[in-house]
Amino acid sequence: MAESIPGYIGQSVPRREDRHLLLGEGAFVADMQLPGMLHVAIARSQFPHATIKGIDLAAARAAEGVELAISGADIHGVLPPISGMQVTTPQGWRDRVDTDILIPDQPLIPHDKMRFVGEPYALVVAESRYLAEDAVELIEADFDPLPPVAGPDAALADGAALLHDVLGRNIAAILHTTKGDGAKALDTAPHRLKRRFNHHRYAAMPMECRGVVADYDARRDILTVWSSSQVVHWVRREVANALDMPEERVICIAPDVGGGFGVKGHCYPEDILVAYLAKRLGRPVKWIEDRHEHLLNAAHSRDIAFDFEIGFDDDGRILVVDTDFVVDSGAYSPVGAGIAGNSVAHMLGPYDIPNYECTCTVALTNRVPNAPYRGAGRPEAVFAMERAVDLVANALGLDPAEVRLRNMIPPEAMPYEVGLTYRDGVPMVYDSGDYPKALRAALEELGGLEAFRARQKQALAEGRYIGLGLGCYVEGTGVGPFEGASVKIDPSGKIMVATGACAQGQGHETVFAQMAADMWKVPIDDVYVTVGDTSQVTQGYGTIASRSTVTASGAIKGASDRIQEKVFAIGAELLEAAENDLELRDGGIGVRGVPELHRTYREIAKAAKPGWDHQRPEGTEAGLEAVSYYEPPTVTWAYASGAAIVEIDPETGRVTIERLVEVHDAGVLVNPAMADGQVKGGLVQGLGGGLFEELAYDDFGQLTTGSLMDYLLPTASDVPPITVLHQEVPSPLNAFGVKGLGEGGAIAPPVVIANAVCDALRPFGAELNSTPVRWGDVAAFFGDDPFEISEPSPA
Amino acid sequence: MRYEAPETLDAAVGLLAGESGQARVLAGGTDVLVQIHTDRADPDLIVDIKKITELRDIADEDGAWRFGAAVTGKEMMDNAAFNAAWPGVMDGVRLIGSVQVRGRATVGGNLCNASPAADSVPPMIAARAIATVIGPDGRREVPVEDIVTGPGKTSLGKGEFVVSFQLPKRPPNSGDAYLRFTPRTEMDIAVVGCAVNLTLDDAGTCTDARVALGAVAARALVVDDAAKALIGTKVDDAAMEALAAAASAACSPIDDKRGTIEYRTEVAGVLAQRAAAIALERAKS
Amino acid sequence: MAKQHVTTTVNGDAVELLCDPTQTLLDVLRDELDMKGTKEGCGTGDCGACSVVLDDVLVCSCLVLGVEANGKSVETIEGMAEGEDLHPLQRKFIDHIALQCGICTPGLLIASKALLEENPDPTESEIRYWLAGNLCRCTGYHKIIEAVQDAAAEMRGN
Amino acid sequence: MKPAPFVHVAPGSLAEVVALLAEHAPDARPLAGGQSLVPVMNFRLSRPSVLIDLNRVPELAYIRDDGTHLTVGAMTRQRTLENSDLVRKAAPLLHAATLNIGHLPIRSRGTIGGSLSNADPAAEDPAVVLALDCVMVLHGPSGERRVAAADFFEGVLATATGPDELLVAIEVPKAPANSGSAFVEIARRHGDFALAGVAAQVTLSGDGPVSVQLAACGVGPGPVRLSGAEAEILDHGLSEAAIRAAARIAAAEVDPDTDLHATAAYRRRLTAAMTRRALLQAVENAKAPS
Amino acid sequence: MTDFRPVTLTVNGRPHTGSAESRTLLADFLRDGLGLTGTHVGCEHGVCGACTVMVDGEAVRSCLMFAVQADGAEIGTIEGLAKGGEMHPLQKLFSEHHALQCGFCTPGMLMTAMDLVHSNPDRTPQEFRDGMSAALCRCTGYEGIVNAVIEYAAMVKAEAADG
Repeated sequence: MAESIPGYIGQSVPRREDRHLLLGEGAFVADMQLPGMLHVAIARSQFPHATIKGIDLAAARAAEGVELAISGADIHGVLPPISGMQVTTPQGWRDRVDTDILIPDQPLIPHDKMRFVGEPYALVVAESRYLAEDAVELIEADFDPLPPVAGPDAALADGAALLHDVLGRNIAAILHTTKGDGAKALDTAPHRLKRRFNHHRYAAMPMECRGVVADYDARRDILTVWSSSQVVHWVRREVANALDMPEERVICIAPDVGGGFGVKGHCYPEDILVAYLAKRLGRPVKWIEDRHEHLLNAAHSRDIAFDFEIGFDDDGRILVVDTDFVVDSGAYSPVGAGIAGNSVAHMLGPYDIPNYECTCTVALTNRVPNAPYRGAGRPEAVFAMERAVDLVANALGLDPAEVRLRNMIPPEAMPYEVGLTYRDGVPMVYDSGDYPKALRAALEELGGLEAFRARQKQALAEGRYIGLGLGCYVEGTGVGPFEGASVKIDPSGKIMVATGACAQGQGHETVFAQMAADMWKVPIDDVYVTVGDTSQVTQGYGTIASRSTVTASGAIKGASDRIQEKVFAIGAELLEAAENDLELRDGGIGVRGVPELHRTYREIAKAAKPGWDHQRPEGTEAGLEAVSYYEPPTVTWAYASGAAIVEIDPETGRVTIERLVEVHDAGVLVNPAMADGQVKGGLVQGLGGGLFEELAYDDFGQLTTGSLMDYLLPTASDVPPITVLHQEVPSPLNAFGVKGLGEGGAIAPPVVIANAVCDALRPFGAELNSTPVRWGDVAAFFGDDPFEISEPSPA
Repeated sequence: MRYEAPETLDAAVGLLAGESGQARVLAGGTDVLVQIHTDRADPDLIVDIKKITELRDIADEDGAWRFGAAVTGKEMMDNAAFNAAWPGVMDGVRLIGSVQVRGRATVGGNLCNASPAADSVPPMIAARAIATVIGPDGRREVPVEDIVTGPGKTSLGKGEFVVSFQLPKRPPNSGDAYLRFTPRTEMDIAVVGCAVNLTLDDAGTCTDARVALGAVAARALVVDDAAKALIGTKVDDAAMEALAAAASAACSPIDDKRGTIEYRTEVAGVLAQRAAAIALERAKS
Repeated sequence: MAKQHVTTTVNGDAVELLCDPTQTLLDVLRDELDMKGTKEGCGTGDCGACSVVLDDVLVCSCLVLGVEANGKSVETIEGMAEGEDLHPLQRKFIDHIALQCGICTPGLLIASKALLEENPDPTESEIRYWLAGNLCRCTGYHKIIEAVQDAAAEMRGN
Repeated sequence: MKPAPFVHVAPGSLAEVVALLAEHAPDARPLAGGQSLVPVMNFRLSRPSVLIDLNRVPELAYIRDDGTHLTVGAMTRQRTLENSDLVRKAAPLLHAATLNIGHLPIRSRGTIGGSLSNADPAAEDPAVVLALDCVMVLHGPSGERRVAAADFFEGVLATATGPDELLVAIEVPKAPANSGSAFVEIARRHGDFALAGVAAQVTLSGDGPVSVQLAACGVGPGPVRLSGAEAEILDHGLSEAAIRAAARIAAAEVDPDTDLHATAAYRRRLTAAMTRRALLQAVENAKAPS
Repeated sequence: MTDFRPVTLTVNGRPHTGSAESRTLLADFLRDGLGLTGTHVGCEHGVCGACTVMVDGEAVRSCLMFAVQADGAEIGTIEGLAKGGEMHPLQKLFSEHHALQCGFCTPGMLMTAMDLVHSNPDRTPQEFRDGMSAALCRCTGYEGIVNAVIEYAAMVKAEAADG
């Protein structure tokens, strides 16, 4: 029977999540119907910056079906704001990085002023969402508009209006870090090149908007909150804190969640407000964020401008990077300086660069708060760095691929000490990988560099413009602080696993079942996995930052190991054998080499039970269950090389991507097919950010992309043929050799496209140093007349 | 199921006559609704007669009392004059169900439910109560003992129901009483019930008597021999012995968990004596 | 089948609802009005757990049709306390530990309240007879009787 | 995003529709396919008090061959036009344009009358009826009124239809012999409204043009008839040079705005590019053996 | 101002009656009124396609239709695709091709694909890709979705050929 149980890690086993989703039996927050449920609609500011003079709720309260209407004044002093310092930074990081962090608190509903268009100023609870929205229209709010702080430049200008008077500045954080001697290196560098790179504002935009349902059971004093969240324990903590309840009496559950990608990765005011309303009204309360609200209120991301100088020698060896960049954090900074910290840490990428000088300012503006989205500071830094590398190549007349290969850290240099500190406070060490191999593989997949250059020349002769773009990056994954897991062996012998990780489509239930099945040597169907339910595991962190496969597997192993000690002790007792003659096999434990000497977990569980008829050896405690919290030593480093070939239509400037390739290393792949799906999904989001998606504000601080008619998500037709190649260099940092891969795909495409377009426009010496790549800008390089291509300007 | 609550007798009669399916009259509902809940009845039409005034009055028509069939037990208990006039009838009414049940239950319903053990029936029989019945063919008057014909069965025709009861004007020195025997003091069904109604002359001799037994036969019985045993006596021990013998002799009870035939027969005699004693006291006072 | 429009008053609040003729007042309270304080114990009027006061008369709500409540007023356990202030009977039930599992408690409280309104100074046996329509399986009644007597005394003001 | 309250009425005949319009105008809106109206109602940007549903008026949904032209009922769904051989043969430009409208599920509901009445400057149908000199048949209290497409569009989301009137049919002249047509557009994504689109129909005699009909969408307050470009072709024929010249003229005669998706200058450039492609394709279709 | 009125329609072959306001969107009626929450709501302005259902045999956006308009109509939703617990071939292909991750867009994708394929299984791969651009997916990058639909179309054609 041993061969009847395969090893599951590395197998593309089918997703156990699929069936109910395909049958329309998914259980998303919006699908919940509880008896007596009330519905919330929220009144949101139309001013980017304004003082509240008065809010009259009388008419709303009198409206049909209205149970309650409240404004910020009604909860001021009742419900605390979300603390700006809810995300702590480790001492080790603050020791090594100069930080000046002052994150403002975020009121659940402000009582004094509005800080962005879309911020709540009142809410209505009614018998239906329709009636609630009717009543919201009856709220009479009187605002005193203040000058909008419409962007970082305005925010940092002298005498700028202050968003948060308590801070005395429009800055949430300033970070400064150095490696080597940047100033000296610049002075002595044979070549210097200076540019401003801008990565525009866009967002995760999951197909399911956010939503919260809460139900307070007064009899049991248990408040259950169902939230479309990636971090149920975080939400539980904030709700318990705000309502002054023990965390154990707040249960937060993320049922099926329709995508997250970071935007659902922190606690929002609505999570707490809906919980509060359910407790206050004694009836279930539901708030479902509609798409307009999502665009106006859910966190935006990216939006970083880099002043970037790079010094290099005649061979294209990069000697120094000196950058000063500003993050537009919007009105608040829900996840602190996390994005900025990532940009700082990932700037140097896969390259061996001796000197680095970096200062980052997180500016507060009258825009939607900026929070991590798939990549979280990496796509921005990678855009700047990878554009700069291409410019270095141009300056020296070298091929961009060649310059990359010359600067990349060779595999023999692994593990490589970067000389910087990660945000977990640990000095950065790239743990494993072969960066040049990944780049070469990408070029090979596209037919080889030389072959392409020949093709490109040929095409140009025919008046066709094709280009090849590259983008290489490294990504710290599996970050701490920890993840929790609970493992139990059920009397039936089944393995019950629960973790603090929350799934939004990654297939956690399948992946963790694969890993637990291998840990226990059982058929995968004997493993039951629960994710996203705080009642199942006391402490958890959640699914953000490409961390769950790494951290949750560590916790599941920790708990399993502890139980297995007992299993061996009891097995030895039952089989009358020495523990070190035993092995886990065939859904139980047996004596090595003696097939008939075997006990199933069901039998072990029976022997382990409390009570007088147990069969435990002396001193072995009853029960087969354990909770473990895995605290990773530090991050493990995934990386990739992305490459694309594009063709440009000179008449329209339209960019057509012929092929997109990504060679990715996430260490050991637990489920290759699902890993492939994660990377491809990320790549298409990266394409969206590079070409279509944009959250645009006008000069008055108004969002001009408030619908999916203007915020353009990529569709099936916009996706080119994509190839993902996996390099599986195991991480030495964890038992399974795994690295994270949730975010990776989204990091490279914007710069890959920009570089490819610039490569195609080489005859014009074109530079595109901002995202998104706009067809109009591309077309402009060909001159004003669509039919007469003007002489290439001397580059 | 359709629910109607007519405010006139004609309307009620019309509704009942007009219903092709099964129709039930709803008075207090303490039996009908239980039958519906327990699927022993599944009427197509329910006619609630409580909104008809004539069924809700209690009136003293110079000594002869008349009360509506839908008057609740509680309403009768609240009527002091009637309690003084017919204490024995009220003995029976007070034993119907619980406070909650008496808040709804009616003597009319108690009678027409046709349970052999209904507590208000023997004293009404002993009191020579006459029921006014109405139906498609108009009104008719029926002695109470002729309404019930057997367990769950009555002599009422289709569309007929009881409107009210009349109790005859009583001569002086009359008294009545009802006793039942149950394992529990309250909320129980009589194993045996006995009502005695008698009248004395100034000398204390019994000039008239009427005895009724419940729960010892398919329906409440009038026991003439028992009455004869009292008439002409001073209701002394000998009369009491004869009374008991006659009462027991009249029994043809069933055997069930509440009591055997022998036991019920025995108890009937004992209860008859005790009820007669109370009635005697009341007649003298 | 056609639902009937019912207008009634529950604990002083006007209530309008559509009611199926087969629904008992108990069903209406629990299922339509979501007032689950009134309990169902037998459905045949034997246990009193569903006791409510209908136009000042103590009844079993399982023996009253919802449609019969039309135009009447209903008092239930939910109307007994004044906000946070418990009714003396409720306080005394707590003081005397007159409840254990609590499912019979709403009916007993409603029945006791009806008793004290009719008879402010009942004897023990009057209380016992009055409450005979309310079954309790946990307490053995003793503490309930004490609680009612104690509450009666307090309500009489001594 | 739930619509404000309104009353939905679904009359069964045109007469009832007109009566209801007269009764409720201007607070009433006719509901055709709803693919443009319902979104703005969900945003509460439009809040009619009465919605007169045209979807149960059979007499408004038909395609009829009237010899010289097709008469298309206003409630004819875009999906019906897409699947109609009659339309493909007799009005190929309308057919080609329809395929560019939204996506299949949108065309399942969307109607030609709704699209024309909505008069979105970027919509395809207005450019088609303008290019083909269609006649718009309006119905009101005072009976029927026939308006030339050129007079029908009055700017962004505005038409000559009175508040108590309804567009009931469109008369689409049949494509002459030796004619060819093409609808080309460029949008940021498949199915989006065009950044610029051009509808073209060219009728040849031999290799020379006897008639050229050009209109653009997405580059003005409404559909724009490219008369200058038409004249250029009629004067100078269909040489590549003449076509490019016509395309440049087209770019000059449109009146685009700058928005998030494209600058005015870029839209002019696209107009030129689309004009050239439309002409080339139309000529090719004209020459193709039909 | 509530003007509730009865709406009678057939969903997945079963007759249903519910009451809806004039303004009740068909999507909300199916989800809240009939408890058929398999149809998802992603944008409420007709762009994302998550709410796509069949109305009288054609895919439409149920967020752009009022329930009262569907009175008397035949509606098809995701709940009607599988027969007796047995997944529809298209559903199986979606699973095999990893055409879903979070699954939120999946019901709309399936209904869009059903109409696209059955209205014309002879479309070219590019036409199927363009056709599927009627619905948005944020997880998968579409590759699996498009491949599943193309394979399903081939299957439908083959069956047609077999008669």
